Amino acid sequence: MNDMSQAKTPEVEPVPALRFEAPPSTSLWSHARHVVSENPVTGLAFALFALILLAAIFGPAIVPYDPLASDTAAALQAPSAKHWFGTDQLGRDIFSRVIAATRLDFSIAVFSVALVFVLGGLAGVMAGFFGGWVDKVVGRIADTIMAFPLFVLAMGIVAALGNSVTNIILATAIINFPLYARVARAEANVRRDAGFVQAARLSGNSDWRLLLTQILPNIMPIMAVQMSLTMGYAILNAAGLSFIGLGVRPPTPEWGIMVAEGASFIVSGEWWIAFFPGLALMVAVFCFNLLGDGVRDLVDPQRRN
Amino acid sequence: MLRMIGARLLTTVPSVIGVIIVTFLLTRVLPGDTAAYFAGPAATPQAIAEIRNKLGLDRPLPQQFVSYVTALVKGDLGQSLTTGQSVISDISARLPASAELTLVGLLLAMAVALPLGVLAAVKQGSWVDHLCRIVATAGVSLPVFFTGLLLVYVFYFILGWSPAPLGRLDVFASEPPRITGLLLIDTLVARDFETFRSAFAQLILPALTLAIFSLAPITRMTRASMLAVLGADFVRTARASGLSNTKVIGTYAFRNAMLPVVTTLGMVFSFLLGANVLVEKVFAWPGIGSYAVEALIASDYAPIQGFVLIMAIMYVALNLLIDVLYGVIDPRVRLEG
Amino acid sequence: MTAQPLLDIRNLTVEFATRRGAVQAVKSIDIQVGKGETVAIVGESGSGKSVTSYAVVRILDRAGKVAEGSISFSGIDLVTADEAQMRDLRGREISMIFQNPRAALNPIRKVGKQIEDVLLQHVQATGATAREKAIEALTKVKIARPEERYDAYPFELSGGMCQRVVIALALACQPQLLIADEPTTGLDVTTQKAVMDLIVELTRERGMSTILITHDLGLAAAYCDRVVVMEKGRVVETADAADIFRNPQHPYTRKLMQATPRIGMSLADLLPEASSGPPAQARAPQAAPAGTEPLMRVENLVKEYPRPATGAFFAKLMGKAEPSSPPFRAVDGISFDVARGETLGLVGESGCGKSTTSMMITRLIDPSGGRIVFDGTDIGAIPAKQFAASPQRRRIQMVFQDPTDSLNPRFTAERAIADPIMRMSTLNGRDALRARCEELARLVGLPVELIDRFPHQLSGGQKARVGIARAIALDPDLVILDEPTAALDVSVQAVVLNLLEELKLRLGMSYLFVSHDLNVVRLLCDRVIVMRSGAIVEQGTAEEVLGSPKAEYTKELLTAIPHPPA
Amino acid sequence: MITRRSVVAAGLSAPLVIQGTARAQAPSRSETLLLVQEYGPNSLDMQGIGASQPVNGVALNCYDRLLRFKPVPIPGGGGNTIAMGELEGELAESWQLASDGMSCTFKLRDATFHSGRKVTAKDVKWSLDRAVSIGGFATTQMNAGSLEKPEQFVVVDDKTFRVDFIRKDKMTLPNLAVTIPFIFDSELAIKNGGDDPWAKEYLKNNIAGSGAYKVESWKPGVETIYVRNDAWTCGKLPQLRRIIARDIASPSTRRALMERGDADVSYGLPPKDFKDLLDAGKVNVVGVPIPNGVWGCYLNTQVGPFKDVRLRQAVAWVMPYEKILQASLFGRGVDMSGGTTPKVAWPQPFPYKTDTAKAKALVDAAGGPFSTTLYFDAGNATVAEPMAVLMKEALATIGITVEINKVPGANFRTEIAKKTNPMVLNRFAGWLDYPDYYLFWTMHGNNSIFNIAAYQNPALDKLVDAARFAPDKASYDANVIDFIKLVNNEVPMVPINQPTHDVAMQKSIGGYQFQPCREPDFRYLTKG
Repeated sequence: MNDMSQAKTPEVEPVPALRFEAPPSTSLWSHARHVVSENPVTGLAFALFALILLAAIFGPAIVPYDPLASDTAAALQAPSAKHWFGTDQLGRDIFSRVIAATRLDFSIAVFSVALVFVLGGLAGVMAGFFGGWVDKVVGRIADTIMAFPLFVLAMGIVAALGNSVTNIILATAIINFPLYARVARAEANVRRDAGFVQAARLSGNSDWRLLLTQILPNIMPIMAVQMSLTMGYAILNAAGLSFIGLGVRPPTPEWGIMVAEGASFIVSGEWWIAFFPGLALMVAVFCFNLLGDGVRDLVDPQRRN
Repeated sequence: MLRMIGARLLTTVPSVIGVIIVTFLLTRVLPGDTAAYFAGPAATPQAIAEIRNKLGLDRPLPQQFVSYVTALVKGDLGQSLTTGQSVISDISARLPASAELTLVGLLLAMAVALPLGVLAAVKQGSWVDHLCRIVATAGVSLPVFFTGLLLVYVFYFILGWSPAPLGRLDVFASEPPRITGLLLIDTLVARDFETFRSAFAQLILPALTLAIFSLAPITRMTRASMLAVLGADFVRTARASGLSNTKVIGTYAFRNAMLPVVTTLGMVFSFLLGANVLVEKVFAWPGIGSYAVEALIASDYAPIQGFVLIMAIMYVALNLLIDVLYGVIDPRVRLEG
Repeated sequence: MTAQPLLDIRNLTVEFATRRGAVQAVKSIDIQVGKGETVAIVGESGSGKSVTSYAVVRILDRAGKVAEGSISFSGIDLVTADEAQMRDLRGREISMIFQNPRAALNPIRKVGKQIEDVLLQHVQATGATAREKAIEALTKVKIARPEERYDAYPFELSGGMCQRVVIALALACQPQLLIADEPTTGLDVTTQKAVMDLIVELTRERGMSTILITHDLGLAAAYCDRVVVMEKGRVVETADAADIFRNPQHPYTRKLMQATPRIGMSLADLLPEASSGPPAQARAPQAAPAGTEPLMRVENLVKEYPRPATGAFFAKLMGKAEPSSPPFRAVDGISFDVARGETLGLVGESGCGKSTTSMMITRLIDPSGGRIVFDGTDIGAIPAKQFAASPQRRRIQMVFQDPTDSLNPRFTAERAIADPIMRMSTLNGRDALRARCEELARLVGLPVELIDRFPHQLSGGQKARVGIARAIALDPDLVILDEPTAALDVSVQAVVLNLLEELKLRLGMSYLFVSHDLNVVRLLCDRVIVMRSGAIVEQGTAEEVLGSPKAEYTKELLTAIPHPPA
Repeated sequence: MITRRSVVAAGLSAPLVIQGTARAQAPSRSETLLLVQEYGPNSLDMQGIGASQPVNGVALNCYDRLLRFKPVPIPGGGGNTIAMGELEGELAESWQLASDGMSCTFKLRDATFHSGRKVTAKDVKWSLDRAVSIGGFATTQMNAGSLEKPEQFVVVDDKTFRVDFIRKDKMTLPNLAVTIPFIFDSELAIKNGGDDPWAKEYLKNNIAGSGAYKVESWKPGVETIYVRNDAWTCGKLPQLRRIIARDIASPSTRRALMERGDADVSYGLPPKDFKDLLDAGKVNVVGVPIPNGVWGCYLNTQVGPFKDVRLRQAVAWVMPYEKILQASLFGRGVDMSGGTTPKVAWPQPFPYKTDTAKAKALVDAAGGPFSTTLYFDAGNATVAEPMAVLMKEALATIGITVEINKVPGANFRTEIAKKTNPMVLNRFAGWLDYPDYYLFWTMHGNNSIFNIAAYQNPALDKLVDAARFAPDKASYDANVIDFIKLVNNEVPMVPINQPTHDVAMQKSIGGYQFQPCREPDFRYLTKG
C-alpha cells in the first residue's frame, strides 16, 4: 500500500546542494557505508534482509524439526527450550515451520515483484517515453485495474485460476501493475526530453535504444525503491489471501496460513501459534519497507556528496 | 472547473466499461457450479439442471452478458443467492457500514499521520524522524487481520475495555432511523446518545486497525513532500522576510505539501474500502467487504459484480473529488481544466 | 563611506558540515556596507558570495554555521542574536531578493496575500489596512493595475512581474538593507534592465543600503558604488566601481574583467595574458563567396504547438513552462541561410522561438511547415523519428545549454563521447574507439585521465568540454550551439568560446549559435539573426545588426545590456 | 403497531418482517436470548431452492409440521435428543394408520396462523403439494420418505387430512417430522404470491405460518430477531419471548462472547473450543453424537488406485483413528475403528484399527507405491484439514503419497459430482437415522451425489432396497447385517469417527433440544 504514494512524489524541485568544483568521486560502497552510518534504521533493515535471505536459502536445512512432521502427543505446547516457538494443533514445531516458510514467502515476494517490474515497468516507461496511443492504452489498463478494489481483484483471480503459488504470484503482480506503470511513466516522462536523451538522439540512437540505454538505466534506482517497498506488500497480500482460505495448499508452511490457522487459537490462549508466524511476517515486511527507504538514500544522487 | 470535471468523467468511462467486462468474465471462470451449490444436499441431476436453467446459467456467455448489461442499465444488479436478497438492497444496506468504518479509520490515521509526517520532515534526521519512520512502517507491516485479532484479544477478551465485537451496534441497542446510514451521524440526528455511544464503542477497534495500517503511506507522503517543499525557494523567501515558523510551516510549506498528500489520501481511501474485507471478517462488521468475500467463496456472481461495480464507481467519484479538492488548493489546476 | 557602517562583517568564516568534515565556504572575510551605499559582491559559482548573504540573515541550511567572526547590523550582533530577534529583523530591517522569482513566491497563494503576510508579521499593517498597504506596495514597484494583480497567483505573472512582486515583498516594510542575490539571472536583458533600474530607484529614494550579489561584473559596475570581488570564499579585492575596471589590483579580478565580453574586443582578449589562445583575427565575415550554394537553407519554417496537455502539468508545477495558451506559433514562417564555414548568431529573448528553431534544424522535432534544405536534400521532410537512421544525422550535431543535464549520469565521459561514434561510424574495435576518444578529449582540452569519470565527478567546464567533444566526434558540417556557455562562469565561458572558435577553424564546420547574450554573439558570429515572438525582426552581418541596428527591438536589446566602462 | 422508524429501515435495508406488536412490550433481558452463529438464513422458506442450512431453524421455530420427534433425554444428560421411531403430534392432534398400512389420517389441532386464520387441512395439502412439486432439495427429501406426488395428500374435511402411501416405507412418518413438510398459511401465500402458484418470492421474505415464533426482523448476513407467538397452541408456550440470532463469522469471537457471558448460546464452534469450554466449566456444553452422521474417507472404486479393494482396505488399516480423534476433533466424537460384530446401527465401528504392517503388506501386494490426491471442503477446514494432514502422513509410511486439495465450498459439490476424485474426506449425516437410509445416499447404485466413491454393486443395492422396504423387523435386521458385512470388507468409504454435535450454553440456559436438522429449537429453551 505504502508504495501507492510514491507515484506522485516529486512535485517540487529540490534545492541543489552547495556545489564545489569537480566533486571527488565516491564509490557506491563507501556511500553505502555512509548511508548506513548516518541512518542506523537502514542498517538494521539491511541486517534483517541478510537474515531473511539466509533463512530462505538454508532454512529447511538447518531447522531442528521436520516442519511437516506431526506429533499429536506434543500438540499445542507453549514455547519451551524444546520447541522455541511452541507447537501447533498437530504438534508440529512452529519454529521450524516459520523458518521453513521463509523460502516460500520470500520467493512469492521476489517473483511477483520481478514479474510486475518487467510488465508494469516496461509498459510505464514506454507510455512515458512514446506518449500518444501507447500512453493512452497503458493508462487505460492501469485505470481499469485501479478501479477494482485491489485485494478483492486478487481474490477473484486466485479463486478463478485456483489457489496455487503461481496464481498468487500472478495475482499480486497484476494488482501492482498500475503502481509500477505510473511510477515508470512519470519518471520516463520527466527524462524524455532531458538534454542527455536529446544528445543521444543526435548520436543516432533509435528510440528503442534510447529507451534501453538512456531512460531505463536512469529509472532503475526509483524502481528499485519501488520493488523493495512492494515486496512487503506482496507478502502481506499473499498472507491475506491465505487468511480467507485462498492460500497455498496444506500442509505447506506459509506465514499467512499459519497466522490464519493460529487465529482461532488466540482466544483460547494458545497465542504462540499465530503470534510467531505473524511476527515473522511483520519483521519481513518491516524489513522490506525500511529497505525501500535505505535504497532510496543509496541511489539518491543528491545525497551523493 | 466544470469542464474539467466533465472531461475527467469522460476519461473514466472506458475503465468502468473495462471493469464491467473483466468482472463478468472473471466471475464466469470462477470454478464451482453455482447451481449444484444451491441445489443443496442430495440434489438430483435434474434438480441441478432445473436451477441452472432458473439462473440462466445454461445459456451461452455472450447471451448472459447481454442480459446482465441490459439489467444493469435498468439499475438491476441481480439477486444474491447467499443472502437471497437483491444485490442493490444488500449493498445499500451494507455500504454505509463500510464507508463509516473506513472514513473513521482514515480520519484517525490522518489525525496521527499528518502531524507526525510534518514533525519528521521539520526535524529531519532527528530521533523523532527515525521513530516516526519505524512506527509508521511497523504499522503497515502488520497484516490487518492479525492486528484486528490482537486488538480484540487484548482490549475485549483480556482487558474487557471494548465491547464485544458484534458488528455495528450492541445487541440490545436499536438502530436509529436511517438517514445517512452512518450510525454516528444518524444517532446524533435522532438525539439518541445512548446508541451513539454504543455505535462509537463498536467502531473504535476496527477503525483503529485500519488506521494503524494506513498510517505509513500518509506519514511517508507527508514527510516526503514536506521535505521537498521546505527546500523550495519560496519557503526561503518566507523565512528571509521574517515570517514566524508557524506561518512558514503552516501556511506556506504545509498547504503546498498537501497537494501530493491529497492524492495519496484518495488512493489510501479507495484501497482501504476494498481492503477492509479482512477487518470486517474479524469484527463481524456487516460491510460490503465481507459481503463480497462470502459471495466469492460461494461463487455467487451477482454480488461480486455488483460490489466491484459499486467500488469502481466510488473510485471514479473519489478521484473526481480529489481533482476538485486539488483545484481548491492549487489555482494552477483550475487553469488546467 | 560613513564612519559607522550599517552592516559590518568582520573576519566571517562559514563552515558546512559535509561527509569529508567541515568545508569552509567563506573564509574570514570583511565587508562593510554604509548607509545608503550600494555594494556589489561579485564572484563565480562557489565563491561563497551567496553563503555570505545567507549568513547575514541567518538562513543557512542545517549543515552550515558561522564558525567565527561577527556580523553587526546597526549595532546588533547578528551572529549571537536570538531567533526571535532575527525574525524581527528579517523583512523589516534586512530583506532579500532571490533569483528565479517565480520559484521564490508561494505558488498557491495570491501575491497580495503574500505581501500582507509580511506586513502583518511586522505589524506594519492591521487586518483592516493590510490589503490597501499591499496594493500600495505593488503600486510602488510599478505594477500596472495593482488591484487586479493583488489577486493574481505567481504562475499568472511573467518572470519580470514576479520579480517586481518579490521586490515589493522585500521593500514592503521599509527595510534599511536590501540584499539582492542574482536578482536578474534568468531574466531577459530588457527585463533585467527594468528590474535593476527599479531596485536602484527605490533603494535610492528610501536611502537604503543595497548588497547586489552577482556573477556579472558588467551589472555590478553599472549599478553599484563599490564592488567586492570574492574567489573561493575569500574577498580578493574591494574597490570603487569606477576604479575597479580601470586598474584592477588582484590577478583574479583582472582575469574576471578580461573574461567579461565587451564591445570592441576580440575572442582572444577574453583570455588571461598568460594563456595563448588562437591568433586574434578581425571578425571579417568568413562566409563563403556569394553565389555558392549555402550549407543550409531554411524556407518559411513554421512550428505550431497544440494547447499543452496535462503532461506539461508537471513542468508547470515546477514553474518550468510558460503558462499554457491555445494553439500558438512558436516559429512563424522564418527563412534564412547558413553559409559554409560561417557562424550564424540566432538571438532573442526567452520564448522568441530560437530554441524551437534550433531543435527543428537539428531534426529533434518536426516542423509544422516549411523546408529545411541541408546540402541539397530537404531534411525537413524526413520525420524526426527516422532521422537518426539518415546519413545526414552525423553531419548535423549540437552542443547543449546545460552541460550537466546533457550528460547521462550513468555514462562515463568516454562512453558519452564514444556514443555517436559507435552508432554512426564504421570505426570499430575497443582500442580504436578509445584512441579516438582520447584524441577528441585532447582536441577539446579535456585532461585524458578524466575521461573515465562520471559527470558528477567533473566540473562545469569539463562537462562542457565533454559535450563539445561528443558533438564534433564525427566531424559534422553544421553544429548548433544552444547557449553553450549560459550555465558557465565567465572565465570558463571565455575559454570555451575560444575553444569553439578554434575548433571551427580547424575542422571547417559551420555554427548556428543560439544565444541571448549579445556581447558573446558579437564576439563569435559573422552574421546575426534577431528573433522575436517566432519571427525574424532583423538579420545581417554582426557589425550591421549590432553596430547600427535598424529594428527598434534590436536597439532596445542593445541598450538594455549593462556596459561595463571599457 | 408499525413504528415509523422500522418502516424506514425496511424501505432501505434488507426486508424487515414486522408482525403484530413488535416493539410494543419490549421483553426484558431475562426473556431475551442472544444466540451467536456463524451465518444466518438466506431465506425464510426452507422449501425454496437454495435455502441454506440455518433456514431449517426458521422452519423449525416459525412453522409447525403435522408431526414432531418426541424429546428423549440425552444419555449423558444436559437436554433432550430424539429417537426416530418416537413421534408426537404438532399440528396433528392425533393420527391413525390405516389397517392396510397404506395410508395415515391426521386430526388437526385447533390452531391459528400468525395471520389469525385457523389452520385447515386445505393449508396442509397446499403445503405438502408444494414440497413435492417445488423441486430442488425439498422434493428430494420428500421422496426419501416415499412422498412423491400431490395425489398422495387428501383433504378429508377442514380438520381431517390423509396421506396415502405409494409403498410401505418406515420413513414416511418420520419424514413428516423433518423441517421440510411444514404448513403454510396457503391463503396468505396465494394472496401475495402474484402469478406464482407457490409464492416463492413472497415466502422467501415473509413468514406465513403458525409456529411458536415470528420473525420480527431479518437482516440477511447480520441478524435475525424472533418474537414469541403468544397464540401458539401446538405445544407448551415457550418461555423465551425474544430471540436475537447474530451472525458472527469468526468462531474465536463467538467463543470469546460465550466465555465472557455476552452471548447465551453458540452453535458451530471448532471442537477445540467446545473442549476448552467444557474443561473450563464456566458454560455448559451439550454434545450429541450426530445420528446417522460420520466423517468418512471415500475411496473411488471406479477410477484411480483405489479401484483395487486391497488398497481401500490398506487405507482403512493405516488410518490414524486415535490421533485424528484427538488432534482434529479434540475428543468430541466417537472412534469408528476396531468394531467386532456387525450391529443394526449406523454409524458403527468397522473391524479395522491402525495397523501399519497389515496396510503396508496390502499396498505391496497391490504393487505400490502409489500417489493420489485427497479432496475436502474448505468450509470444513477446521476439522478436515488436520485430518487430511494426518492421513497424508500416515499414508506416506505405506508408500501412498497424498497431495491435499482444499476445495472452496462452491466447487466442492461440483468436484464430488464428477465422481473422479480418488480420495475425498467428507461428513455426511442423514436426517433419518436408518443405516439403509445412509447407504442409500452414499453407496447405492442410484449414484446420488453423495456416493462419492462411485460405488456400484448390485448385491449391495439389493440388500439396501430390501432393508428399506422390509415388511418386518427380522428381515430388516438381516438385510442390514448383511450389507454392513459387505461394506466392512469392500470399504468404499472408511468411517473415521462419528462427530458429536455440540452446543455451548450459559449455565442459566436450560431445556436444550437436539433436532436432526441440527438447528436450535427455541421452543424448549429456558433462561434464568
